[in-house]
Amino acid sequence: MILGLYNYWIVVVLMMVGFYIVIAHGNLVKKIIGLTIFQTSVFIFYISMAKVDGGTAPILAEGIKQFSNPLPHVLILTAIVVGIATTALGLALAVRIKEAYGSVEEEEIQKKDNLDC
Amino acid sequence: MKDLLAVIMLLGIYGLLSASFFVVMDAVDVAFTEASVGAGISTLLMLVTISMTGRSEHPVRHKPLLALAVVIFTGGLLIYGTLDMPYFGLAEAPIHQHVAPRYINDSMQEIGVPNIVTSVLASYRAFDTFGEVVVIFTAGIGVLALLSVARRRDDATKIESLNMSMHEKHLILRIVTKILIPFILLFALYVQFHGDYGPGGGFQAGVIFAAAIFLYTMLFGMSTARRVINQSLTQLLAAIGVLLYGSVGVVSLLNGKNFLDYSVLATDPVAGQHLGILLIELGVGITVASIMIIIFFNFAARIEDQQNKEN
Amino acid sequence: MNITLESMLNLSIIMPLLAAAGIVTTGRNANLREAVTIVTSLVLLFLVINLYQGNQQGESISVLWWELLPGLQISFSIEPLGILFALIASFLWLITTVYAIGYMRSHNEKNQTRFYTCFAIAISSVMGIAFSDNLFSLFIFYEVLTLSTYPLVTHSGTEEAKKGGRVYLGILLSTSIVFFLLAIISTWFVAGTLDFKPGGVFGSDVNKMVAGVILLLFVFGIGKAAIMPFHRWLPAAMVAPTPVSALLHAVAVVKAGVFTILKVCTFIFGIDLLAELPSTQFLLYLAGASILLASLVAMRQDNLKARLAYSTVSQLGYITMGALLATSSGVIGSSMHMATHAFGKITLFFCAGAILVAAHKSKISEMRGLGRQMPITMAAFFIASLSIIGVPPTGGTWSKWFLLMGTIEAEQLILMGILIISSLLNIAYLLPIPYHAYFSADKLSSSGAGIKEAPLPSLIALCVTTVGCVILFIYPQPLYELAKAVWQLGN
Amino acid sequence: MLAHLPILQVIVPLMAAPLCLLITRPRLVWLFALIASGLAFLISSVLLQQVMTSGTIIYELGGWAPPWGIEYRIDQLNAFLLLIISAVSTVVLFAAHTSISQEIPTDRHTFFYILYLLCLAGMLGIVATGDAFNVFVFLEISSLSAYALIALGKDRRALWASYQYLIMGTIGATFILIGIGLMYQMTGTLNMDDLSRRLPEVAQTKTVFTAFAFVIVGICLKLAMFPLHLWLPNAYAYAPSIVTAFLAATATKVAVYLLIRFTFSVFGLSFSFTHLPLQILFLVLGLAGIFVASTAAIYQTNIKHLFAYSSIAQIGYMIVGFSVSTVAGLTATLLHLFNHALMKSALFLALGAVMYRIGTTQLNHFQGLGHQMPLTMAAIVIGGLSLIGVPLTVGFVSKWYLVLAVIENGWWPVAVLILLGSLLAVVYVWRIVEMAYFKPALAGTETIKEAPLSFLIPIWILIIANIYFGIDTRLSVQVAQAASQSLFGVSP
Repeated sequence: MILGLYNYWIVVVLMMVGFYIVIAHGNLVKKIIGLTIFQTSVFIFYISMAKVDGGTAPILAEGIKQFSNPLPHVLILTAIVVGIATTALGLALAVRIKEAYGSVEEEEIQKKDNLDC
Repeated sequence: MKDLLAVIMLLGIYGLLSASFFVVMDAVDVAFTEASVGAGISTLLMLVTISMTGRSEHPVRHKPLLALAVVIFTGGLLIYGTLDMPYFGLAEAPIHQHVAPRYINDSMQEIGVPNIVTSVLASYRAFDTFGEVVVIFTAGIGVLALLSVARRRDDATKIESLNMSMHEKHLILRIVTKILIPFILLFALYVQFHGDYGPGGGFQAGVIFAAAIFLYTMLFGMSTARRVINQSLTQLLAAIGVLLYGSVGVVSLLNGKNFLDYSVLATDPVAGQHLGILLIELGVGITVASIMIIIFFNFAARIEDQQNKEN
Repeated sequence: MNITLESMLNLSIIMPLLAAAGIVTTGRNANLREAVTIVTSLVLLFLVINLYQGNQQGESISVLWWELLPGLQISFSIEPLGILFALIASFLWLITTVYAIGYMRSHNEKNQTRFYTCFAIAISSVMGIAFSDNLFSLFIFYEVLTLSTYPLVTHSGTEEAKKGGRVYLGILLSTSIVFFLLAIISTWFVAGTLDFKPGGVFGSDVNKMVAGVILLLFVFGIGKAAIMPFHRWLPAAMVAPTPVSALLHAVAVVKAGVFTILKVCTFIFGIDLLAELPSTQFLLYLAGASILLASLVAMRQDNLKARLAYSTVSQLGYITMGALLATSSGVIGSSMHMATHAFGKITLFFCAGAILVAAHKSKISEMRGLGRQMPITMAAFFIASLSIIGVPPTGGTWSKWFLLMGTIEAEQLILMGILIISSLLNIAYLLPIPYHAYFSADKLSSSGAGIKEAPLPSLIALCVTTVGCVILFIYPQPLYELAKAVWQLGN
Repeated sequence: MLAHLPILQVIVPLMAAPLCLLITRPRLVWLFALIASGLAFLISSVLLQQVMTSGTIIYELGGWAPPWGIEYRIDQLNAFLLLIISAVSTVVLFAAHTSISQEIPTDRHTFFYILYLLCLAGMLGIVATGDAFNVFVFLEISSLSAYALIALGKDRRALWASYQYLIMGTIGATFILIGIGLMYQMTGTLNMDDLSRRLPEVAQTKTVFTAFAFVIVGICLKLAMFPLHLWLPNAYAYAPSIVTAFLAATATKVAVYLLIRFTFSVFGLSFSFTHLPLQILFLVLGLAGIFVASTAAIYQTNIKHLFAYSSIAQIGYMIVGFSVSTVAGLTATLLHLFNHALMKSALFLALGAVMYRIGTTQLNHFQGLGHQMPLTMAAIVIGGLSLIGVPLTVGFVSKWYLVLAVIENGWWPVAVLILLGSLLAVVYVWRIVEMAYFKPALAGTETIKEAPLSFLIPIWILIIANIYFGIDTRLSVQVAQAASQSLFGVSP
């Protein structure tokens, strides 16, 4: 039981670390870092699902019968790309916000906005 | 940890670690990608970003108890959810029973590509991959829309001088790089076209290719790099990559088959599949490379722009 | 000219809309604009009279416009109550237009085009209400009426007018959306239809409790009937120009309210069911309370229009009560009261307007001795008051009489008492005005020297309606016939 | 080609986007985008036609049979959605060229249209696909482009709003990804149809429960369902007017679609509503959303904010209808989905016209606009009446169905609450009316003219649609009913 699932539990912990950084931290770049960690942990989670004991990488070759499940790999390849795309856009936004507000700290930005209106 | 630089470095290491973990988990392609993206691109982008937004984070004032509660709850739910999951590595788990077997058993006959991941990625679920390319394209356009700066001719000289100083500094690096870059590019091409036999494929290739350009840019400065890489040309290439992918699908449409059904591309369906995969992987490669370059260039151009504003 | 009654029915609703369009286009030229209005009102009256005759000859006239949702049609048909309402409205529209021309001009109001346009739209929706064949179409026109009269209420555009408009729209829209609509939907849900059927749509097996609740929803939902808790909009609406108060808030809008209640009582619930419902009693007393309280409040108003408004509230109470009494005389009485009160009250408002225009007075206390300058107006005022109070030689007598009979038939002696007391109150708050105008010792201050009668059109208008009051007394037969027909349909 | 319509529906705008880069003149790009979107609209209407006559259409991408390949599965529900999205996008796009000429620097125009098309294609993709993971991919396409579009707003707050949206959206998407992963783990498939067949066997497991929870929460984040709505008001308020009009009418609708699709089709009615307290939860949240958001709307000084909050409230209505979980309730939800798309696109487009003329949508700048921009303000008034739910507008139709559905379940208090909710709408709409018609125009604004035709035409197309579909309800009601019946497995 414990051995059967420990792997997933570690992943969950990782995810939550990332998730925590996203929602708890005020620095915009740090939020995005958290997001990356969060997503990467999800990737690990998927990949763990794909593993088969005694299986090998899903590349057909002579004399290998047992392969790991290729489908999650494919999904995660896509997901990674989506991840980097999001990161890039988020960082671009952070840069622009820095230029517009002179800060990338949530509180200061909120303060400045409240002054506006 | 308030120093973002350190955080980002750790993040890079985390990426690298997870990549190696993927290798252990037999997910070589994913590992390859994660290594190039998680440890490479995203770290690089973040470094560029903090060079503009500042590398130190303010201490969090408000007590993040709510956040903690949310996180603990979510985590608890997930743990709870895992309880009924089939054990790790269990061959009898439904995911190994239902859909995947066909990929493993029949992909050779149906597509004729040893790397199952590639055949699934590029044929069975080719539309997802098309979507993936579009996502990257979207991100590229988004960054352009956000960051692109109208370049002013007059300050070209200023940058020149800036680069000069740079050149003096990193003499060794420059030479080493000059030697390295061709090999990197070559490797990129290898990854590109070898994707269906071993790990790799359009995406990884594109990233590696872009990486070479980054290296060059970082050492020889933007303006030098601009002489090599024409902005509008890269944008064009990005579009062309997507279009190449799409048009492969359209061709199969015109031949009366469904979208992205490669079997019509050649007389022998399997050969058609093979050809189709090559083409779309090429499309992926082109788009990814050019988008990565676009993103990086626009970030870098922003820095340059700010420096000019300062002096 | 031989056009079918059906097409007449259509026309009677469409005509005013066309007129509205015409008014907008001819807005530049005042005379042309008002000519359009007058002509339309004449045609409309002609159409309605034709329909009336058609109905008398026992022809069943009905048209279907459109089916909005399955089972929810916009359709119209002729029945006595509707025709009665339509007659009153169309006739008085004509008169009011004549009056308005005099009033608006001598008062030189702005945006008169908007005024006449909205007026026409309002009339068209009144026609729609009068002829609706089912609750759904009635509801639609009910809302249109509310929205189209809003600009009239806020006509002057002053801060005060805006406040008035807020109250007006607020109460009418919210009651109609929350209660009325809910009542309709529940009716649809319980009875499966919204058509007005003689004798009601609810089967005899309907749950009395539910039906009772639905009745409550209706009576509160129909805010235009100005039953006590939801009457505030009526005084608020008095910021409008007098012709508006006269036609819409003494006749069209408020009558649309009580008309709807009558219609619902007779054609949705049916007299028999109504008598059995638990909530009827409560509502009867509510109506009674609203009659008394409104009269009392009216006594304390110094602003003439406000006083008249509250008097309207109490008079509407009569009609609602009559409808809920669920006895022959009750229904007949309230149907007739719709007409008689209409004539009486519109006359009073005309007079109020005339005084405002000619003597620039709106406070009752300032009207002492005004009778010498404005004898005709004051005479009219006097007669109309009699009609409201319900003493010969005015039409009010009959309706009051039938209402009283109704209370007796229903063995509601308390309500009878209320009626009598309120009549006394009417005397107390109406008659002093003409009395002081004629016989008050202290002359009007010198300022009043130059005061003459109101402009001729207005004067004509108010005389006509006064005569109307008297005629209704001398020759109430047709009115009675219609009222009786309503009762017969009711069960 | 007719057989390939399902895929053409998505790839026409999708391929059009990169092609825009090859065109140089912004005006041409606009025309090109307009044509592409128009084509999508045509396709969707034909598709709806086909589906209504001959039932569900299945399209196997790459010729691989599901569950191994990805399939497009068009039934009444998504055909309806496809029509709504592409129609709104086309009409809104019509005004784009004029509108962004003031709100976005010229060198960004091409990018704007590309992102717009990508966003459109993404949404169409989400709706059309029958594959759970494919949903995620296209969700990201539409979201990323939406973030960028919002960030193009003039006000610097647009950036901040976009960033917040990005964080929220990405969390939502990741939750959905986790949910899909768990589902996949228990069933081994990603195809929705296949899932719906294989989930019941494992329905009792904790894992599937968790999967459900994550998917739903993820969607609700995208849906801006109260209390997860915080990102929406600023995003709508500071985005370029065109973007607001487009997103307000479509983005949340797509999320509602996903919610319906996952609860009814994938997990199945019995699982979603009998095992879990979903019904009461959604009912309460929906009602709370209606009241909190409407009340907030009343206190806004920026009309874009005002209508943004009203959008959240309207979502509340849809959620209530959804929580009824009967054919009638779902019909009401779908009707409101359609009707609200009409109202909000019209209203925000009208605001765009105001923005174009006076450069702001602050309430106090609306003084006297009733006389300076009569047609635009008339449009806003009619749209407002439709929001309130006055008869002869679409708003009335959906409200009628919703209340009826609620009463059928015997939830009388809820019916009252729904109607009370529309009173709040009266209040916030009337604040605008009074400001526009009863306040004298501000000094120095005498020069303000009526909006240009390129605005008026699309605005009035939408307003007339508001009235037309409020009177001739056959199409909308018929389709909505057919869709909800098919979801409940009831034969029409």
